[in-house]
Amino acid sequence: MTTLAEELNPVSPEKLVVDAVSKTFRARRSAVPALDNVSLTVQEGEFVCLVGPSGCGKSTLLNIIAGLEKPDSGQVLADGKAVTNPGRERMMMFQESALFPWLDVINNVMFGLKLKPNLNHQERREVAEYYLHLVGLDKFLEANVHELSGGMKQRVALARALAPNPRVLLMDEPFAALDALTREQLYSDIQRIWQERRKTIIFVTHNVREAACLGDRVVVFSPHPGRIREQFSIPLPRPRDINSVEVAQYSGEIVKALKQYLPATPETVTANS
Amino acid sequence: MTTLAEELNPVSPEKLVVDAVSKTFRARRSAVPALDNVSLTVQEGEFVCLVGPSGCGKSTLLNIIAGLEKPDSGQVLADGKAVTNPGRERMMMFQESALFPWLDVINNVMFGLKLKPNLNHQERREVAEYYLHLVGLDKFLEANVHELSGGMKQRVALARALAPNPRVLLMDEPFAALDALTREQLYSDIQRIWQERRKTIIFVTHNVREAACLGDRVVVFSPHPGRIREQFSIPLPRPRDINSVEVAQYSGEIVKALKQYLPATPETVTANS
Amino acid sequence: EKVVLRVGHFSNVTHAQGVIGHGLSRQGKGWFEARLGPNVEVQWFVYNAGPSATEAIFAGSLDLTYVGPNPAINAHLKSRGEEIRIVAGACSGGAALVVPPDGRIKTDADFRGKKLATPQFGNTQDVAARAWLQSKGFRVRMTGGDVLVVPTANADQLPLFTQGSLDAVWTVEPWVSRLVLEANGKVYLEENSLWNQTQGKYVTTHLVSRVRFLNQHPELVKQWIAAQVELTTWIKQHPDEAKKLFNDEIKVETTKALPAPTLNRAWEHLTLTDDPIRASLVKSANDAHRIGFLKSEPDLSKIYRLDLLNAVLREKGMPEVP
Amino acid sequence: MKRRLIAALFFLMLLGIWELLCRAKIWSPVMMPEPLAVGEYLWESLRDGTLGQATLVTLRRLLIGYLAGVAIGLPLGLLTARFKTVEDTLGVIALGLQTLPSVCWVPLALLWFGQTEMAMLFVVVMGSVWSVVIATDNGVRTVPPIYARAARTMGSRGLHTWLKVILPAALPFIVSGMKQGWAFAWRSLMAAEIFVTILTGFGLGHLLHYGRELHAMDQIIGIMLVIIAIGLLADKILFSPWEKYLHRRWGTD
Amino acid sequence: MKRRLIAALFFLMLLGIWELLCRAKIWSPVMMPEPLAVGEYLWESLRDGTLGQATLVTLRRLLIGYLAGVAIGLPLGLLTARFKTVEDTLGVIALGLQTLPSVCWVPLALLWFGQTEMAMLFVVVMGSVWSVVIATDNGVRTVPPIYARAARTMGSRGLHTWLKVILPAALPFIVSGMKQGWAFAWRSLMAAEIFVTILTGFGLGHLLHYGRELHAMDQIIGIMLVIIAIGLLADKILFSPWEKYLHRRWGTD
Ligand SMILES: Nc1ncnc2c1ncn2[C@@H]1O[C@H](COP(=O)(O)OP(=O)(O)OP(=O)(O)O)[C@@H](O)[C@H]1O
Ligand SMILES: Nc1ncnc2c1ncn2[C@@H]1O[C@H](COP(=O)(O)OP(=O)(O)OP(=O)(O)O)[C@@H](O)[C@H]1O
Ligand SMILES: [Mg+2]
Ligand SMILES: [Mg+2]
Repeated sequence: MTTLAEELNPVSPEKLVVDAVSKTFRARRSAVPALDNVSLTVQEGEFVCLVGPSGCGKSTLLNIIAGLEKPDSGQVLADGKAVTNPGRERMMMFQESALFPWLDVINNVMFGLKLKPNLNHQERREVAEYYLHLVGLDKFLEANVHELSGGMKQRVALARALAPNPRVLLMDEPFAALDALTREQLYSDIQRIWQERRKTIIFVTHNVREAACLGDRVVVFSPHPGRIREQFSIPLPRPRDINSVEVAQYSGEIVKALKQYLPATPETVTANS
Repeated sequence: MTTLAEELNPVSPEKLVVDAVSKTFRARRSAVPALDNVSLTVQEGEFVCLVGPSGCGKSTLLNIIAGLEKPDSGQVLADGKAVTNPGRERMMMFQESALFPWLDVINNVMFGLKLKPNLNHQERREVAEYYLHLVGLDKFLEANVHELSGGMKQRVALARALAPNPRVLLMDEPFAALDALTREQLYSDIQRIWQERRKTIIFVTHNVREAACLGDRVVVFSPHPGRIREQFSIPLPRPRDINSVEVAQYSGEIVKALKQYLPATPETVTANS
Repeated sequence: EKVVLRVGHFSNVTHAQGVIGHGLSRQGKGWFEARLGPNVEVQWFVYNAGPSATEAIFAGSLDLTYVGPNPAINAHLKSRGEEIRIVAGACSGGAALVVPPDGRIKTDADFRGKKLATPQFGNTQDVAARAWLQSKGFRVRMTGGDVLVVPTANADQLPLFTQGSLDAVWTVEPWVSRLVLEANGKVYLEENSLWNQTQGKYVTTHLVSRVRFLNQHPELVKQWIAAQVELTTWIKQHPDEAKKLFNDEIKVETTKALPAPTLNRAWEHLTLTDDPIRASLVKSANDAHRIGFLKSEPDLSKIYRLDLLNAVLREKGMPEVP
Repeated sequence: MKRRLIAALFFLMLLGIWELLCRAKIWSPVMMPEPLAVGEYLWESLRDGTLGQATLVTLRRLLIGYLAGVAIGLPLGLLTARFKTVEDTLGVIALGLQTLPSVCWVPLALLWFGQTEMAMLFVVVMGSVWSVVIATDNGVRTVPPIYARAARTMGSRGLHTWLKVILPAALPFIVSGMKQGWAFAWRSLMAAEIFVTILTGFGLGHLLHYGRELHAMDQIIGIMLVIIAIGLLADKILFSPWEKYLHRRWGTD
Repeated sequence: MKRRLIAALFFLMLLGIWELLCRAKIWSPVMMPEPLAVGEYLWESLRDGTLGQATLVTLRRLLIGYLAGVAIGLPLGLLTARFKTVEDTLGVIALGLQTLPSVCWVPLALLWFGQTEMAMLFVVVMGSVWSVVIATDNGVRTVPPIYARAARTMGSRGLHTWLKVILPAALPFIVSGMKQGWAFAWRSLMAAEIFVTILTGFGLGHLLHYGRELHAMDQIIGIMLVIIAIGLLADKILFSPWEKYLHRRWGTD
């Protein structure tokens, strides 16, 4: 049996390998090649950001890593084992919060915990409260989802994703629908939590500045079909400020690279929106 | 009979006088003093911005000027005549677009025109098309409201407000719900249109940078009860860029003044959100 | 100017004068029309239950109708004596209590806890059945009691009786005959055995008139009564022709003629009469009051207007009615 | 394509089993007619005009009563939304009568109007009017006040505002109320026709009733099929276009 | 306070005028009873137990039939939403039968089950089940797929997803479908009771019918009032709490 202490402790090293994954969506008449022979290795505890214009297959790749979709060819290895199904070790966060409106905040966070064996109700509640505290929402345990602001919703979603203590966090544009101010607060929150809980994070975004601010590494995609084009290391110290000159410099570099691959549609990726 | 040419031409000089207006909202138990002895004079063709924290009575003042509400004491003079009812000479634009979802774009713009006598259907349509062209929406005459983005909606609302050729445009935080990029485009649009069509504009906002960028004059309100505290002239040349250093300097000054009047709640007004 | 006379009846043997009159009108050989003259147009309406007919009288959409005694009493009392008058009789007898052949009911005591069907809530047989049950010492309420009286449409009674869902049926011709002939029912009690004070006669059908119409056109009503008296006599003299006329019209109205044995048996158990048999009506009303259908002591002082009938009978040299 | 095929196959099989059960006398003909008998009945009654006439009678009653109901309900709903006094009086009555199954009006209607067309119309009106009143009231109340204010600044006043702003803005609610009113009116008319003989014409309900009286199962099932068809058609013809229009305009769904 | 007063005054006046019109013989007592007579009838029939018993009989029929309808409809709705084949077959049947006024089942029910409790239950079930099927199906289809995906990443599978995610997410639709089913069931039960004698017990509909047979206007109006009261109460007791809960949770309205 896992004890409460174990449950809240950091976990053993591990890494993700995406190995020559391809995926084409076939409709009645058309076939959209979403990913073409994509390979990527993520180290234990690494914070990797994927940027690229709309439709370049970022979400598709994340879904495949999560096990929500199957690749046409290639495979994803987590800890050396092939991923075939979604699992608690790899939690996903979506652009819309996907919180369950029929549950209050704490029960949303406890949803995943209830599916974890070896924990009694009291322990589950404690874990949930711990993570809600981590995201700064101690006061809203019993609130209804619709009573929360957009930023608070994504905080709850983050707590819900963290609660089952996954090794990998897959985040699909989690902050895209928020306003600039709220977003900035969440940048520092996510950096703080990442440092405290040592997760491996794959973070998808449109926003290059965001990627440069958060990632250890930024992976640039190009569309039709989705391919990895370039990778940038961002060796800046943390916590980083999105408005800092250093971040702006890196993001400038990345934007330059991006523009190479998409001469036609410059407005889809913006350096700072 | 007004001809189409006259309809689209600039109008004779005119000004607005707000004379010692007070207004208190009385509910069953409580009484909220919204405006206390507010006086303000606006020149023909002037662009005046009202800034102040939430609840300082900006919307109330605008409603009174529009004739949608009655002051408890004092009066509003338009062209020397007392305002008692809403009228086509003073058009209002709201934060939410207030477009009618049961009409398409062009019919929304024509709604006000249909209430104007002395125009036949063909002329009305031409006027509506002219203004939709002015805001850059020629391609969306027959679109449904829900098919437009937030920025496009406010453009249509602007065209609708301009179409009956009012002398005064009252704008109540028209861009507050938009994202930064869209907002910036609209700043230049509104400046261009203001210069082309020579309207008198009263523009309410939370955003001091926005006020400094748009206004000839910025009027600072303080709440409980709503009072005018200070006025700033912004003698910068147009078109102005919201990211320019000069605008930033003026807005810094205004923020400083604002902070004097509201020590307790600094987050309600931001220099740049 | 033509006067329109709207007349109602049921598709039932107990309304033989109405059915045959309607049939003759349909064939263009109008019995009543011939006797009312060219200025009168007769419109026939077919009802399937007393209340619908009296409703039509209330609503002013019907002038004369053949109807059973209790709906007439009810309508008279509920309208405080202002809407309808009985102007003649039409039919007597024909009601009986029928039980299944399986012998589940042998004596009066066997009715306890059983289901007894009547054609309609508060109609003549319903009142008679409840009154009889009470006289046998059973406690009977409107919707419960020692014996459950279930008002069930005649058409439903037959299948339910055949299935054995009903333990007894108190109904009227031709249904008594159908129960006996088609479902092997046994007549437990002929209702005329209960009417000693009127020599076994009791009213089954009346002719009823709307008060306002009666006041406007008394002469017309009198002519109608005269025609009916002649028709009654004719029917009695020509039973076979009458039965054929009757059955032809029934076939038109209900799409199905009565089988000959049923019609014959039913015909024998009925007496067509122009006498409204006042004494039996009074007793029915008192029974209805005793059982609780009528809240107050029934006041029937104004329900009859028999001077027209008696005038007709006088003119024809027939005995007048009380 | 493949889905359609499977569905068609399923329904054919259903018919087959039904016919078989009847043929094998497992289902007695007084309990269930053969499918062929139903078809025959429908064909016969179509040919001799019974069916067509009954359908016409029923539809005329329904349409007239329903249109009257909507014509009465709409202004009443606007009144309850506009005036507090009307809301407190008529609105309360509407709420109560809305929960009253309109078939309960049948006995009263018969007493008041006799077995006439008016009685039927009354029942249909009572079935539809309250749903329309309540939906209109509700719709008008949910109209964002900003629409009316925007219209006022553009010079709209009084009746113009009601007709050109409030009413169209409340339309989605009104249409769904009208749909409910239709469903209730249709149901109560059927109930009334099945159980009450109306001297001025036989409707579909009467045919259904006579089917029972004659134990003609083919007629019962046949008429039920016709009633289903009419219900589906009414939906397609009366409400689908409106709803599609609203969805397209409002962008709901 | 003032509004209540005006409303109360209005209703008192209404009663007063009604009483006056009756007293002055402008309204005949066969067309409209005096209000006092209605009160008297209600009091009398309450005292002698007729009213109480009839209410019980009706409510028992309604509740049992309705619960059966929901219990059958819910899983069927889930099935039609889950399996294309069920959608193409059962779903089509549900759509058709939903438009069929359930009172049309009365003749069939009487032939199949006789004048028994089963016939009434059958009609009530037919009244409620299709609304529930369609609302459930519709509700499940509108559940944003992201809920199910989020649940899957948290380890939810199969039945757990259906019970803990799909069903609660579809609840607002299901409840409104249940409400519609209730309205239809209530209406068809009343229709059936008014027009058909059931050998196993007299319900409110029967009392209404007997009121007509006896021309007892006080009874007719009295029973109608009782039916309205029950309708309002049912709404308050059965659905209001659910709807309030949903509004609070979902933040709708
Ligand atoms: N379920 C699906 N069926 C068919 N095509 C799909 C499906 N999901 C995605 N696609 C297509 O695959 C391509 C990649 O989609 P994906 O959602 O992964 O892009 P993305 O990079 O996440 O874009 P965005 O930034 O807009 O979210 C797109 O062209 C999209 O249209
Ligand atoms: N209709 C009303 N009834 C009662 N109080 C009102 C009403 N409208 C406004 N108030 C109150 O009057 C005060 C001024 O309101 P107003 O809307 O004019 O402020 P504002 O400056 O526009 O604020 P914001 O920036 O939030 O729009 C507030 O305290 C508000 O609560
Ligand atoms: Mg995506
Ligand atoms: Mg405001």
